Amino acid sequence: MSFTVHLFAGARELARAEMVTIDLPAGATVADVRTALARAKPILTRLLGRSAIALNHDFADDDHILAPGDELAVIPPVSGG
Amino acid sequence: MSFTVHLFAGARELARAEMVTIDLPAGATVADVRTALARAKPILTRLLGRSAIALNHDFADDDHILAPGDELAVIPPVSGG
Amino acid sequence: MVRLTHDPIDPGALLETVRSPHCGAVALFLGTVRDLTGEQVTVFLDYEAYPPMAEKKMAEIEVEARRRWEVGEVGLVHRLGRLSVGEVSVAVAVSAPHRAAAFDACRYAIDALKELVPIWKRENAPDGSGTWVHQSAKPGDR
Amino acid sequence: MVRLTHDPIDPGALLETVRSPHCGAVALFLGTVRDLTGEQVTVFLDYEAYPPMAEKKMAEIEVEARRRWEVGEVGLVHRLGRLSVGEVSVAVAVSAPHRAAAFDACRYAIDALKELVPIWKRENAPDGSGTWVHQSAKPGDR
Repeated sequence: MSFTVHLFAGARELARAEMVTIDLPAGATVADVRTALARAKPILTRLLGRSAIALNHDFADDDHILAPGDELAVIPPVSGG
Repeated sequence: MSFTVHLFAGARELARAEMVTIDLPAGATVADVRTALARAKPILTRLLGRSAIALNHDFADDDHILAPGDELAVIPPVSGG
Repeated sequence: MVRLTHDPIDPGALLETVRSPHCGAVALFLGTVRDLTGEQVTVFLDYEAYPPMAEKKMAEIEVEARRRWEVGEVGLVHRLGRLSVGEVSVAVAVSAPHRAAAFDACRYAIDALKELVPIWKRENAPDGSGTWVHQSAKPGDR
Repeated sequence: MVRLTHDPIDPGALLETVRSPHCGAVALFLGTVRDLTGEQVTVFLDYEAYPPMAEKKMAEIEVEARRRWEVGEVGLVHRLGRLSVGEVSVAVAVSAPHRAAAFDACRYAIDALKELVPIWKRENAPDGSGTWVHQSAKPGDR
């Protein structure tokens, strides 16, 4: 399955990209998204450790299993307000 | 000594007056103001029991001794805001 | 800044007077005239003050808020006279470098105002009757 | 009502949208751009959001505030894009029949927004350098 992962703020600047496409096998989890992202964009590795992964606009646990069409995003520590 | 006591809100309406003049001997206290007011305007007696007396724009204790020229007022329970 | 006024209160203007580039937070409280107090319908309120003492107590509340919290500017405005349902009777605005101080000082100021400042309201019902509200304990008694 | 906007926030207009004759209290919080963060001078900020998720999380905060307190209207607005020192970045307004609920719900909403809503700021210094602020713990982690 192919997924698009949206990047924002510091993650977007580090990766010099607003999104990254990753390929994952059926049954892959949010933890696999982290691994695939770090492989695709090694510069994100450190920030990923402090970031949440959003799945369909909600914070997702690492053991959550992906479904086709899921919208993924890296959510670094927020600083709105 | 002669003192003018300002009345507001319910006290003013009950007494049908914005101020009452009372005469007190030298050495009189705030407690004596209460007694003199109740004598001058008996209709205020009940509300006075729930009211503070202000002396020169501060809440005054009953044992405070008056000085000539002091500004007095009856302060019923407040309801601003 | 403390003020009594017979004119309508403009909350936006009050916010402008307390804002500052050194303060990242502003808290504002507005008290407005409710249409119902329990079961009782209110059509308008009359507010009366003992003005010199009210202004003195409001100034003391500002001093105490500044003593207890790190705040920038404090604005306390109370309206007097006849107010219709929905109008603003009181506004408290506080700016501060951080939001906890802005909230705490704002809440302290409105709580203290309602407890200590000699201002009274008369609730006027649709049948023309009116009652001065003197329900609480003696002012200054706690 | 929750909203993201690139236009300046008008706090007076937001207050009007939450006021109601049934609510005697309105609490408002404004976050504004400070000139200093610690020792660091800021000349402007850039705010970026993940808009659909930010709006969803803001709507959830409104729902939670309504569940926990008796409130009338809730307004949550966050500005995006480039902001100068002194401009309003976020505004939260809550009306309620009683002031404790207005204050508590307003404070909850800004605290939750700063913790959970995917919005980020970049602090831009006078020398032209800029840094995205990612200091706190993982969002959603508490």
